[in-house]
Amino acid sequence: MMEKIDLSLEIAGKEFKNPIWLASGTCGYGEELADFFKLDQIGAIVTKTITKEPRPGHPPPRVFETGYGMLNAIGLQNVGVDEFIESKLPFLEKQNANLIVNIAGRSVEEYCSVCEKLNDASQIISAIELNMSCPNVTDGLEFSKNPKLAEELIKRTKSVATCPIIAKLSPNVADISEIAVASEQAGADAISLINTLVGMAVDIETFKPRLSNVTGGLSGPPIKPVAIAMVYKVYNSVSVPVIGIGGIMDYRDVIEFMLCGASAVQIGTANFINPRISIEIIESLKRWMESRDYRSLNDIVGKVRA
Amino acid sequence: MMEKIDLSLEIAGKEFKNPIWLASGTCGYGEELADFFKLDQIGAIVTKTITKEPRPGHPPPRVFETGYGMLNAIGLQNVGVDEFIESKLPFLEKQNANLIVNIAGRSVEEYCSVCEKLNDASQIISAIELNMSCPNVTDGLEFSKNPKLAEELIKRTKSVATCPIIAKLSPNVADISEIAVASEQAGADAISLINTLVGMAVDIETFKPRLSNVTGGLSGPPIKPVAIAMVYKVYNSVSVPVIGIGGIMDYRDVIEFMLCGASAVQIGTANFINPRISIEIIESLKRWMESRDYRSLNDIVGKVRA
Amino acid sequence: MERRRCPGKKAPDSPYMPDIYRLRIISNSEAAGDAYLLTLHAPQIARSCQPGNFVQLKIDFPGGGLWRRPFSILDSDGDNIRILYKALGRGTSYLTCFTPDMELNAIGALGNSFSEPGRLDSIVLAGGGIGVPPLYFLAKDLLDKGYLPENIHFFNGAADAGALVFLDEIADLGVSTYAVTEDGSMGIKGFVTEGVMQFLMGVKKTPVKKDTSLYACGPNPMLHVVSKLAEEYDINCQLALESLMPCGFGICMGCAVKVRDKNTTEGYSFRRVCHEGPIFNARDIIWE
Amino acid sequence: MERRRCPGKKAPDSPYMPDIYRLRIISNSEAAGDAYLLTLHAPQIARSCQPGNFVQLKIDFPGGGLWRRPFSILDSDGDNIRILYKALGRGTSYLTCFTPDMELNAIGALGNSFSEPGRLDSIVLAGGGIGVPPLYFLAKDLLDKGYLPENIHFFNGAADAGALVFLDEIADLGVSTYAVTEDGSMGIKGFVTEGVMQFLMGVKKTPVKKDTSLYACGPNPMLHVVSKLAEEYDINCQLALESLMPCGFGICMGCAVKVRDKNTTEGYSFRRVCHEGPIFNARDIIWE
Ligand SMILES: Cc1cc2nc3c(=O)[nH]c(=O)nc-3n(C[C@H](O)[C@H](O)[C@H](O)COP(=O)(O)OP(=O)(O)OC[C@H]3O[C@@H](n4cnc5c(N)ncnc54)[C@H](O)[C@@H]3O)c2cc1C
Ligand SMILES: Cc1cc2nc3c(=O)[nH]c(=O)nc-3n(C[C@H](O)[C@H](O)[C@H](O)COP(=O)(O)OP(=O)(O)OC[C@H]3O[C@@H](n4cnc5c(N)ncnc54)[C@H](O)[C@@H]3O)c2cc1C
Ligand SMILES: Cc1cc2nc3c(=O)[nH]c(=O)nc-3n(C[C@H](O)[C@H](O)[C@H](O)COP(=O)(O)O)c2cc1C
Ligand SMILES: Cc1cc2nc3c(=O)[nH]c(=O)nc-3n(C[C@H](O)[C@H](O)[C@H](O)COP(=O)(O)O)c2cc1C
Ligand code: FES
Ligand code: FES
Repeated sequence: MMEKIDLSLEIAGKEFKNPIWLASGTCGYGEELADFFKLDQIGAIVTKTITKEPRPGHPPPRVFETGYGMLNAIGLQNVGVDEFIESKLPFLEKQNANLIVNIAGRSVEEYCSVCEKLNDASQIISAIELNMSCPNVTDGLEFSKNPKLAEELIKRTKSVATCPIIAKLSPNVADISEIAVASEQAGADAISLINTLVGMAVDIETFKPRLSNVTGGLSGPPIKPVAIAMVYKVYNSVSVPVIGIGGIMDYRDVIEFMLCGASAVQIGTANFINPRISIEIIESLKRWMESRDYRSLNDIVGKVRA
Repeated sequence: MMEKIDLSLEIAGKEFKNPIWLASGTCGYGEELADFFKLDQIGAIVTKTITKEPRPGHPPPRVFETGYGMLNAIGLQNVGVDEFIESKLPFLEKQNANLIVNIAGRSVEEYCSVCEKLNDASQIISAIELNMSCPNVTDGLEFSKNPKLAEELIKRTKSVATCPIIAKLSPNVADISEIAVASEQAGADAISLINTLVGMAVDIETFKPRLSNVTGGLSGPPIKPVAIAMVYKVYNSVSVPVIGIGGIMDYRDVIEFMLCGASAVQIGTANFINPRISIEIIESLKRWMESRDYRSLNDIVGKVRA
Repeated sequence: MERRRCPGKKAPDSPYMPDIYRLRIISNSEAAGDAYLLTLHAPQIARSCQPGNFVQLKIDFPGGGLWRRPFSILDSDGDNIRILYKALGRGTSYLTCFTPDMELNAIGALGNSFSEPGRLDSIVLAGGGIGVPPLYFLAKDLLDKGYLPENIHFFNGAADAGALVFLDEIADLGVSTYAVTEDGSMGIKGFVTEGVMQFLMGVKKTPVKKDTSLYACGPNPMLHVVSKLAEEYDINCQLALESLMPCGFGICMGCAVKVRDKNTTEGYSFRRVCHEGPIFNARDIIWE
Repeated sequence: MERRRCPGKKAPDSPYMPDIYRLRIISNSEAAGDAYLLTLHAPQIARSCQPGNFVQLKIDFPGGGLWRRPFSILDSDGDNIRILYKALGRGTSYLTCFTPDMELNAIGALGNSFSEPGRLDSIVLAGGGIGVPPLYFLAKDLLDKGYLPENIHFFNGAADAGALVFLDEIADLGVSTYAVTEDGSMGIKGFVTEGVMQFLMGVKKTPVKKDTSLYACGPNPMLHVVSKLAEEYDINCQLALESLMPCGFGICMGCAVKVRDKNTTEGYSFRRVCHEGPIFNARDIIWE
């Protein structure tokens, strides 16, 4: 019975075996999670943001638990695109992981130069996701707030990159569909959302912010309702696939996102608590679809009865 | 010892005996909470938004619990300003409650006409709070997203109203300090923030949104880090008093808001779970200040060591 | 619709006001039909509560949950109140783990109460699923007040015999007790409304005319059908409604139900199930 | 800094990988000094874990809490591991309520281990507060490997005598055990670093030169002082660091610590306490 269920989807000609992906910055480059499951079982792994040069990231403290959510200000710590290609890609290739590389830069040029370097490896990269929205560093965020800049960034990277481009948007805006529409018009092959909400916490003993960077990004269950509202809004504004991110902890959350228009989802913070969560979600999603006699994601995506 | 602690503050010449207020829409018109404590004990009660005409509000379901937070789309159900003055004000006056009246309208004119009507009762109203930010009805929200509109609204209401004006801002914007600065320049006597974040949830059994209004406002602990970050940002952009709102559940949360610049705070969703929470917070805040040998709020407000 | 304060809700002759209490658990154990019976030491509430009243319990279950959970009062003796609940979701499931001598934070008693039927009415009580508690309390209260057990007809409905809640205890009151099961495994086959309809048809046929008062509690679709029956047979009918309740004492406007209201331009207004209710006249409710 | 995989962390000769387990609680009870001793049935972890390794426990305490909580492994026998913990916050306080036969969801074993000291070194172990567990495991492991008890000097520090953790059990190992209390209520007066310093001064004065290896675990200010001592006396020193740990197995970069790194333009880089650590060479750490 389960065999009949088709979880696959296609984005700009690339096939994904299922809609359960791992969110950037919450799965490293796959090495550690490979201890817990076979990376080729999930729809895609979106790598931690890669930049042109390596970055050390922010000093500690970088994280703080806020109730049932968390703040982070990692500061895009990463090995840089050259080292990534040299030492991280081969592992991912060997694991047969469906790979999406998330990138950021301080300027359109930096984004483009990372794209160019990744072109050499494009046969094993399913898509590039543009982090237009990291709240913890100055780069990126502007692109997600200003439709004109977003458009320019996407046009330029599209002209350089040989694989599909996914625009990852920030929730810290007045009207996310405005940016989504601009991104689509500029040629984005898909829109993913949301990145973290800007947040802050203070230690009332020491009067010091809980993060060295003062503010950070809020993730986890608290942001789920915000993410769902934004996915719903964007789904009703664009026609490219929408990828839902934010606070997903189980398969029910995934269905909620899909009903509101997400063709696929990314699991973020939940990986920290249960490194096998994505695999468990794939199984539960299948069982749920089976119990409802659904055969493919088309039976669910966008089917909210609003 | 406790007697030496001064919790009072002043906004535009009006005295508030302490910085613990009740947020609009979470305390009705005070009648029900008066069963649980004496209303004159708290710093101020901010009434449920009042509009020119009575409004029935949205059909049910109007609320949904999301983890440790909640969504609401009440739809500004209220008795209208005339009935408010006739049947609600006398009770509040009798209780000796320090009163802030929260108002909204579909146009600047509507806001102004509510202000005018309230002028007759201005001797018992400490301030008018402009709800520029309710995410559940079309009115209001635009004023909080567009600095020009915000400026016009505040200028016009200031010119009509005889009591201080507090501008209550929406968090659903790209840069809240921009609106705060515009509000201050237009003459707002204080800025309060945040109202709820736009959110949504869907019932995966029925495929229907959890709220009849489809989207609603997210409140409670999940939004606290977002509120703190915004209070901190606004505090560093304006010089009028800032009033912090969002997810406060205990006195520690209050101190966190104050360290980031809040001169006073409003308790919202927490009233639903513990109708006596505001009184308990006043007591705990005093005890904490005493333990640290602080005498007044000046020792705390804005003192984060960032 | 008149805005009278119903009995139980701060009636002018009663100084009682809802308050926050830490209530000691006397017992908490399984009852028939998947339900649990919780006895709480709550003297203040016990002495003033009325049928239809409820309490808001704070259940700090793992993983969170912001709101309190509302539960009807099943009955009270001098010092204790009892609650009959089903473990449906996260909070109610966790509630089953509480043991005697632990404490529960509660607000109560909340809500209004039922209006009394005529002295000689046929009194029909219809409880679907976990709708039994307020009606059980009502039945006990009416008996205390001297209403005759033979005039009280308690219809208790569930999916099957195993899910029937508190049936024996109801029968022990001496009232006429009718089991109604969807699968026919016990008593009348069908929804609880089926039983009520049969009864009303029977009453209609009896030569001696008697007024009938109908009281119902259960899921909304059931209450909707009950309302239609009451209209059809033109009898008084009061419903104990349920709703999601962020506060339970009237400050959030979240629990609203749409009722006819001639005083508004719209012809309707929203009332708080927790505060103007949970008991409403069936004819006031606008079903959508 | 070399990036070698430390023992215990998937050494090439061991097929062991961290995994997610549901571990049955064997016992969970108070130990001396405000601490609790938790024994878990965990055969896979018990058979492969090394001193310094830790587990990430999921404690679903009421009111939430998103992350797992990290705890060092105190020791292991064939099938069980033990954990010694203090009830400091919400999670650890709730952990005290778990009773035998309940299960805990755990990920482990995680982290690297200590490098071994020279065969004839003076081995100084300095544990402040709840810093005892990894050092206790190390001491046991060294004894198992034939190191002489008289060469092992265990300094155990706390605010006062009552807060000293696991002192008798350490002494029972046969190693030289030194209590250090801030208020002088037992043993040496001062911070645990005071005791270490006195010892190192003593060693310096002894005619027969012996290498010293220093191992420390405790709050950051303590470890900072220990690092300075190690530098001053030019001895090997390894630290078991603590950090906030959202994941514990290397995917979030949240637990970073700043270490010297000549291979980067900045001269430093951030390492994961959970993955490259928690054991670091003192001289690699950049204190700020
Ligand atoms: C006035 C009133 C009296 C009630 N009396 C009883 C009673 O005597 N016995 C009894 O077993 N139940 C009673 N209920 C229903 C009971 O409150 C819910 O079953 C309970 O709140 C579910 O909580 P949960 O955490 O187990 O469910 P959740 O895990 O939160 O959700 C499970 C289901 O319960 C519903 N639910 C959640 N919160 C509430 C809420 N605050 N009010 C109503 N439904 C909710 C959800 O929509 C969902 O469908 C009453 C409800 C009301 C409004
Ligand atoms: C590698 C490692 C090994 C440890 N071994 C032990 C041990 O053997 N015995 C022991 O008692 N404790 C140990 N700890 C500390 C223990 O993890 C914390 O005491 C625990 O996480 C606090 O949880 P809580 O919910 O009680 O605290 P909370 O209520 O969340 O907070 C209380 C305090 O604990 C701190 N804290 C919260 N979460 C963490 C976390 N994930 N890591 C570190 N600190 C945290 C907070 O900053 C706060 O100051 C270890 C920590 C690490 C990193
Ligand atoms: C610790 C941490 C690091 C993150 N790093 C990145 C990053 O490098 N690039 C990026 O695009 N998003 C990053 N994110 C955002 C996530 O990809 C995701 O958008 C966000 O966390 C919301 O999903 P969640 O609630 O499921 O975690 C990070 C999130 C966390 C918690
Ligand atoms: C049920 C509900 C109704 C609300 N109604 C109003 C309102 O009428 N006017 C208004 O300005 N804010 C309203 N708010 C927003 C609150 O005043 C407050 O800004 C928000 O809830 C955040 O604070 P909290 O997290 O403490 O609840 C409402 C909030 C809730 C939960
Ligand atoms: S539950 Fe809040 S008003 Fe009824
Ligand atoms: S705790 Fe996540 S990388 Fe160390």
